[in-house]
Amino acid sequence: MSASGTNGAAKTNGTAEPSGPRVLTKADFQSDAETRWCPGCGDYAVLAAVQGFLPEVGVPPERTVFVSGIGCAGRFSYYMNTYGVHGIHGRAPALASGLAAARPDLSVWVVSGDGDALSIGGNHLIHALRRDVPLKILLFNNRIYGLTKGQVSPTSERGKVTKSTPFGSPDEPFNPVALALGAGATFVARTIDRDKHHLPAMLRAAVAHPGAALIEIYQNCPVYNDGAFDALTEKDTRDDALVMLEHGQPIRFGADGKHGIVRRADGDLEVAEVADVGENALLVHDAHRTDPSLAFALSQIGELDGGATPIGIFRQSPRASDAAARTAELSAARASFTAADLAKLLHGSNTWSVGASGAGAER
Amino acid sequence: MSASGTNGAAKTNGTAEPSGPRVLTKADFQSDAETRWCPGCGDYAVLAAVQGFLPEVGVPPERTVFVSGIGCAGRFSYYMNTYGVHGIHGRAPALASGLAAARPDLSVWVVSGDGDALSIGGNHLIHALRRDVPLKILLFNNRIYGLTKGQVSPTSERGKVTKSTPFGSPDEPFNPVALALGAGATFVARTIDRDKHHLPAMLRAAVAHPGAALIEIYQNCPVYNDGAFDALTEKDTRDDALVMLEHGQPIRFGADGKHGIVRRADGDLEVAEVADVGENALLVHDAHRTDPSLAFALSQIGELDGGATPIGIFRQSPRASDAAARTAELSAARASFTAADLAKLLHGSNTWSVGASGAGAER
Amino acid sequence: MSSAAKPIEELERVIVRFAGDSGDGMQLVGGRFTDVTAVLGNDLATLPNFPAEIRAPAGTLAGVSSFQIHFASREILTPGDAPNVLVAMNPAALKANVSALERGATIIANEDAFTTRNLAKAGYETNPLEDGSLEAHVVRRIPMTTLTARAVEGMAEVSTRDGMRAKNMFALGLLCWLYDRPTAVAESWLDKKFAANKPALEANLAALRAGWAFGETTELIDHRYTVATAHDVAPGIYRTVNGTTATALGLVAASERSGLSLVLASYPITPASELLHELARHRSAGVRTIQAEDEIAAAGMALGAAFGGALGVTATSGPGMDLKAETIGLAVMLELPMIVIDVQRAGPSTGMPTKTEQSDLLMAMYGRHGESPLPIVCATTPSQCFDAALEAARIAIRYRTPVILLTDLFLANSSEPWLIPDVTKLPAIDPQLARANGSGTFAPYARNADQARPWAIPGIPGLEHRIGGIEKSQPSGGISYDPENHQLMTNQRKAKVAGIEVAALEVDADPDAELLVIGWGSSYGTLRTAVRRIREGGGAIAHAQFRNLNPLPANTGEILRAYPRVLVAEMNDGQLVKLLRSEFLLDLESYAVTQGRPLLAAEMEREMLSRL
Amino acid sequence: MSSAAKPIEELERVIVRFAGDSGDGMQLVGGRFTDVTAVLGNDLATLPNFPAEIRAPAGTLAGVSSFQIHFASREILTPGDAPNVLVAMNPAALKANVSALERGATIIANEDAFTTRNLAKAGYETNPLEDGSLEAHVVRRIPMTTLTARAVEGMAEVSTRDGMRAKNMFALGLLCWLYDRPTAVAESWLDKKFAANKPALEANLAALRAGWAFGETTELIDHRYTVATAHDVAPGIYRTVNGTTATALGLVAASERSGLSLVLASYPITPASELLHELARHRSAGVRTIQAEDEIAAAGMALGAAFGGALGVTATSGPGMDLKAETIGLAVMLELPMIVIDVQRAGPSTGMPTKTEQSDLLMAMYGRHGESPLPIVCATTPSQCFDAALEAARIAIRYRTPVILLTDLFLANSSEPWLIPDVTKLPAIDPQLARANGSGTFAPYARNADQARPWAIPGIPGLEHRIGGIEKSQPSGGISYDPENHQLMTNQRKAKVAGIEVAALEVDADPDAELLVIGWGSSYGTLRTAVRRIREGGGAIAHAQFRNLNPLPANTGEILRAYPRVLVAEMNDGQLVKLLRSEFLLDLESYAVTQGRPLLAAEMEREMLSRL
Ligand SMILES: Cc1ncc(C[n+]2csc(CCOP(=O)(O)OP(=O)(O)O)c2C)c(N)n1
Ligand SMILES: Cc1ncc(C[n+]2csc(CCOP(=O)(O)OP(=O)(O)O)c2C)c(N)n1
Ligand code: SF4
Ligand code: SF4
Ligand SMILES: [Mg+2]
Ligand SMILES: [Mg+2]
Repeated sequence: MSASGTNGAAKTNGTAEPSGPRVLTKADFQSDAETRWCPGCGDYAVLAAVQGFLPEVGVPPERTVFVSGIGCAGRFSYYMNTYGVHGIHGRAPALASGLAAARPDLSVWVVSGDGDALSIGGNHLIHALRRDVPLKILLFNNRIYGLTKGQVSPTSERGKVTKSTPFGSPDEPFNPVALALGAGATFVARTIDRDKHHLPAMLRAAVAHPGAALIEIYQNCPVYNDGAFDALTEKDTRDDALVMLEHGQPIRFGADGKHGIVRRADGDLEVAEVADVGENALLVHDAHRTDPSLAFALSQIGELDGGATPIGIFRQSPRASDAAARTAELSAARASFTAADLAKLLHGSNTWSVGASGAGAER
Repeated sequence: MSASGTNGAAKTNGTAEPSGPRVLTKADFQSDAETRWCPGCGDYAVLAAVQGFLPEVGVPPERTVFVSGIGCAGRFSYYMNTYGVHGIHGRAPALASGLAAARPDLSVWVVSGDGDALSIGGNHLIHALRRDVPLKILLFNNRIYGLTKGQVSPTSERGKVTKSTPFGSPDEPFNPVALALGAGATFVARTIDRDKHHLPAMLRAAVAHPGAALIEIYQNCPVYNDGAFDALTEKDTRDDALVMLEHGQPIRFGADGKHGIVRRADGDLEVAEVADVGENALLVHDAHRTDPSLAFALSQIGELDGGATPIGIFRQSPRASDAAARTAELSAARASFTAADLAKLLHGSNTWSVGASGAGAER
Repeated sequence: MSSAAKPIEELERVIVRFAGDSGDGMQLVGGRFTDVTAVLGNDLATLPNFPAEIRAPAGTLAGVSSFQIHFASREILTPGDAPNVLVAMNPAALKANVSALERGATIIANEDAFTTRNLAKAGYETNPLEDGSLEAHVVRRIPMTTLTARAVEGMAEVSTRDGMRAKNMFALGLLCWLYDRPTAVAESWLDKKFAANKPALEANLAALRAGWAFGETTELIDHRYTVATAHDVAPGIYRTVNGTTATALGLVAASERSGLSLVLASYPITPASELLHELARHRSAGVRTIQAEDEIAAAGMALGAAFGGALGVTATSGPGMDLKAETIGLAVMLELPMIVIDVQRAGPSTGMPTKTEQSDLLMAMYGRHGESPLPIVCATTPSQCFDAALEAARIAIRYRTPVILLTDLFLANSSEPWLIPDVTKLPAIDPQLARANGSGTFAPYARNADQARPWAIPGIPGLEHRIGGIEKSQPSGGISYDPENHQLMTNQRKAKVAGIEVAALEVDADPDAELLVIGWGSSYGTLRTAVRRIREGGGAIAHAQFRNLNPLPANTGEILRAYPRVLVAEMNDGQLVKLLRSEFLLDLESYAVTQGRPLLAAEMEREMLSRL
Repeated sequence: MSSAAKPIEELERVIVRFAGDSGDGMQLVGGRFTDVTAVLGNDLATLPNFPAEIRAPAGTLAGVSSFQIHFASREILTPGDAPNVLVAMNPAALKANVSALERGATIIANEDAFTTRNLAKAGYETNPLEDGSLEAHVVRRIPMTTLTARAVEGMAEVSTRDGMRAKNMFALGLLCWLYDRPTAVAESWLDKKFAANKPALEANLAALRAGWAFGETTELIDHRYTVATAHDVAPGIYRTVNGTTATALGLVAASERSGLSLVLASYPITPASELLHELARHRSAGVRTIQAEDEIAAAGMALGAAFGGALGVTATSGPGMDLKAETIGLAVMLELPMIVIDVQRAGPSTGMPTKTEQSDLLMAMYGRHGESPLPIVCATTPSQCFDAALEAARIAIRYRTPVILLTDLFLANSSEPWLIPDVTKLPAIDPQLARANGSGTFAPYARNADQARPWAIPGIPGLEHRIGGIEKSQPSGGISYDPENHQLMTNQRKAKVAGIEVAALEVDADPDAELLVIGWGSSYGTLRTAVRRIREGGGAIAHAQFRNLNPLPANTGEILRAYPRVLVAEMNDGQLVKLLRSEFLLDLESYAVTQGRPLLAAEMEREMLSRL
């Protein structure tokens, strides 16, 4: 059986340079490659959201690059009518970091899955976050290996029965938000594939952030892990399960906002009934703190009690950095580096010359 | 030039099996390989502390294995008269995890440097911590690459001038304690090479912990990063710089305990003067909480204000796990697996037989 | 069910390919048809072909899944080149597979699925069942969907969906009727599978019977075929296995035979993942499987387990092999047993993950820095993977060395009958673990007659030792930068591998053969089939297939030199031929194909003929 | 300083080795002696030898550091085999180096350091200066420590420590006197180095002068030597460079010549780290260096930078090459320019990190899964690393392919004079970046006459495209699992590399030579020297050295076939010879050594002689 597509080929607009101010539309970001995800896959919703959002940023397709890893999520780059690299498993952050270093003028996105980003690629991810490389990283977390047909992932819950763990996974999963915060991430958010309003809001905030921005996207894999996030999306459960974090707002959720998050006397956070504790006791979310401890504490909600899971921006605290200045300096230096400068460099500090006769060494 | 040693050869006690209860001594853990660290290297102190401490555990050298990575710290395994593997750069946790899986009866230690564990080996470290593999991991943090002669490490401070960063490191360092907590580590401690009492205390607690235990050891590299931890060890500064964490105790430090750590109204931790806030306001350390948020918040002290750095056990919260039971079950299964069982397995569920004539298929 | 009155024609061999959408259950039908064929005592070989996408849109070419079975009354060796019958459950299945058919082949099409919409999805502008484009073939249009629906109609608890899904059983029933095979095994399989879901069971059984009944009654098909029990088959108890299962069982057998416990550390990758899945289920044999965080960790874990005295195994495919290289080099230096299984797929880079190839041989030989020789074993047929795994274990344990076992996607997925070996006759593997010697010194790099060093596992007082990747002095194992010692160790590591005892290369030769055809690994069946056809055509030819690639069998040079012409056939760009040319300085010919598919018997027959 | 009355003897060439403890500053002395020798117009070659340990205990064998310089009045090509003079600053230095000396060589020993304690540390039972064990040599015992102390005595601000440390300058002064070289360049170097530390400057200058003065006045040494300016040296401006610096400058030159910016992503590893250090300093040339988290990331960053239109480079040594394999394979598939530098060291595994070897050639050829051919370039001398780097860049950019550049530890650390090229005469490298074509379609895998594809860098509207590691259809670049397409692409990737234009192999042959000696990479100097000696002895011989290893020069076969005997000499177990045998089916002889050291001229002379 054979199949061939045209994913690699560019869809171009016929004209080389746009004339006049260019109005970008969703279509500008849609490649003509046929999408090849399973019917009902959450990846479709994320793709649509990203394509729908990008025109608002104003960076044209030719200055946007999507770098993806291997996995179902990794196919993303083929569907964007931007420049794109579908790399190798786990290495997208490395490829993207090199690209961003060489080309600070581009808008560089990384698309990765939970296996790609957190299993084989874990090291590159935490280092990209530590270095605060200006990448927008979309982590499609379906808590399973999709492309390889259903093995356990580092975000699969303990006890999960998969093809590779027929007697249940023995391991505790990573909490991607906590891991990122532990690595020193300056921007960490979580959202859900299906949420047409929340997802673009997270993208918007990530783009506004000067450094590395990680967005964990809960993504349903109807084939190998269907319904993993149903509690957060289904009408009858989501009110009690979903905690929306909003900077500067008291953290409150549930029907009529009856639950909230409060700080216990010992300092740990917990879910409480507003009726019991009073509105004023509610924790006010502050994503902008330099100290990531509050964000970290919030990341533990949901992990521990299983009941309620926060989405939104956990941390958004730009780090002062001279990276942009360094980069600009290097670009300027390169631009003004001439053959004469090269000659000087080749000569170094210690030369001597040999005359035509071979004699007469001098300094 | 040539050099040859005897590091690999075993020093044996002449007798194959000890008779009667064996009294272990420090000498039992000292190999006769010549130590090859630079004069004054902090690694010597750690080696002495470990060798001095191990007899107390009661696990004899033959059931102890040190697995190390590459780096100055990686040489550690040669100096222990136990079984040992000097692996490849960054992979010690992987080697050790395989060993621990195959041999739950052994006491397996990992020795690694800041580059080995956090740069090239970062992924294996965070996964070993996530999986809570029963390894005792000693992370020698000298904030520099020693063996390769002085490049920046992921724990080097920003702006640091090294051979590979002649204009200063542009990157924020990792906080190993925070990273480990983000990865879900159940035991995380920090200590200092020279502290002859504190270091063994941390080893003791790590050994008592059933899962993965990470001990970050601040280690002086007099050749490439001399004095990195002087503030914490020198008489005139250490009182104000070192915060000793003790479970159940209010966190207090400085001459006459004049400083302490308190929780601010907004929940973040900060250093305060006891005289100003009163003794009762001091935070009481609690390493045993299931929620790692307090430990994480404490890990941020020192990182942010540069003034005071906690050492001690940040987190010690064993995770319920069926790993030991699973392992035991497998060992038992293997022990009772016979040739007859193998034959049954080979037959599977669907066979047919062909008679001598080749005919007569039956089920 | 009794067979009806239509005439039955006896055939020697038949190739059937079931093709449909991924959702149509073609692998399942193929598996059941294999079962009913196996118990009839036919020889057989099968080959599934999965789509590259997880679940491409229904009805598209990308979503087509197929299963081919070749069965015969005499020994056969490949799943066959061109199907005699193609079952096409929808237009895409037809389009993707029709080019494999030769003139006169039969197409059994589910005509219900040839709707305008499905035709468009498959990229047909007109209906091929009607436009005359299939006139080279015998086309049977059968409304399987409708007939299945009718069969389950009125069954109380059967949902329409269950009913619809059962149309694959209709196809199975029809094919069983057509080739005269009782459906009992399939029925009892259904019994087990749907034990908990009676309505589904009923629907499937009804569909199966309806398919059979349709055959008996329809006027579309007027006679049947049968393929007699194979008589040139060795007596014994058989089962079908694919290469994955056989490899897994070989490893478990090695564990039992050696007394070592088996630790498999692996990271999922197509097509090697299945081995992880398979071994993960063998808890009762004490098999420990670990899904590592990546391939580097997997190799490290296997090696760490080996240090601890286990049979450490790691399995992967091409990209994962790249990543394991450094750890394999460490294993070469540590001289510890370890098995690295490379289920080859089409490269380079991500390549074509669902297609087969043999292009990792030179990487297995040379894919590590420095001089780091290691033994390489390959498997020749799905069931021979069992022996190959045992052989890899034998070499690894006896010689204390990492061994690379090369299989490939074709072997992994393809099935054939397997004469189940008598376990008591499998050779025991004595790991000869070092024992405390009481002498006060232990030299971890003292070598025995095989040049192998002692395997001293933790737990034994007196044998404590430290080993690592730095060059070490012999025999103490201490670090050494001495030039002569490095030369000595380099020589010894080389000599150890070169001196491994491997079976002589066997040649299947006609006395007057002038052309020797050489292959390695999974091309065995194809080459033997082609050779047989040449012989049937009166040609004289010789064939040899390598199972050990490093070291090569001792008689290799002698054999190569015995023939005026030697053709080396490979599914790569000519890798073995490079090794053989370098070693023997013979102008060997190469037939090398990189099309992501097994070599075909017809193609090889042509190549051989052209050289006779 | 004027030269004194002692007689001066003229020599053609001299080999001096400075040896001492790591803390004794031997590399510094060696470097300064090189400077003063270079400006005299001698030809020269140097070789530092560092201890494996960072700072082994002072006075031990493991802590010995040495620096050898070979200088001559005619062209020389290697740092020399056996030193004429060994300067031994302590007993360990003597012990570690004495075996390299031939009969009659001079030993200048710092007798102050031959204390009982130091003798014991070095493992001497008796004092070799006194026990007659050195009687084959001319021994000069000089109390350098005392004399240095005396020279700085009374200098107001000079600490005893500074004084003690200056004894290396005493040795330098003495050797400068002995070989009649003015110390001016060394003095001005000290001026600069210690500009901020006057007392240290004064101490060093005093020691330097004391050493010279000692030579003039001592009765121990009664005459001096001189080595005249080399006359067979091309005119021009020279500097000394080691291979690391030359590689770095070659990369910067490629960046300037191509207009691309240079991005080096690397992870430290001995001996490749120095290249990172060196390039990190070239901020003014706009060079971006990144110390990546590991070698995989480093390769990925270089490739990502290449996608962005930079000259992406990554550098490492053996173990790091293993790790980069998968990314290099991706680069083969993406067909993007990228330079991978492998500064080879002795393997396998961690091996002997401070020793040299050429054992990564086969890995460079085959160390990736699948069929993934790529060009390989190697450097032959320290200064030729400049050209090799430019050549790698030329090929990478023109053919859109990763290129592996093989150097080694010996080249990296060894120095020689370099005729600085005229930058305006360096060939320009036109990257021919794709430009917007306005046609509405862009085919990223359309090929030009070189079989290379367009390099379309982000920023250009209309050229947006997606590429990846899955097999892609030509020319659209879309994902393809089509068998014929995979064959086509495999063939094209191969043909592209095979078709790379490389310079013809040059042979330096006597008309009646019957023996051709072949080498590659860093054995150039040794082989040429040995050949020259053979000729001086009246023998006829031919020599060729490969600079391009894949593809091989087009005339390779012709040359190999022109000689009855061909000897391939390598610092490995015979890797190039394997490739050549396979390619040309010639029974080439192999001389292959894995001792972690360069081949020696004397050894090669012997080998050649034995085959004449
Ligand atoms: C080096 C390497 N190892 C393994 C694979 C096989 N592989 C492809 S995708 C994948 C994991 C997919 O899971 P995830 O990252 O969660 O993405 P998803 O498919 O769920 O979107 C694996 C293991 C590979 N392509 N390369
Ligand atoms: C794959 C690989 N990459 C790089 C190296 C070189 N290397 C050896 S040790 C080391 C880092 C040492 O730093 P650290 O881990 O902090 O240990 P330290 O020497 O400071 O104790 C490096 C980069 C190597 N041996 N292997
Ligand atoms: S397997 Fe899951 S994640 Fe992958 S495409 Fe299908 S539904 Fe989506
Ligand atoms: S380089 Fe630093 S860390 Fe390494 S041995 Fe020397 S002092 Fe210790
Ligand atoms: Mg996933
Ligand atoms: Mg360090």
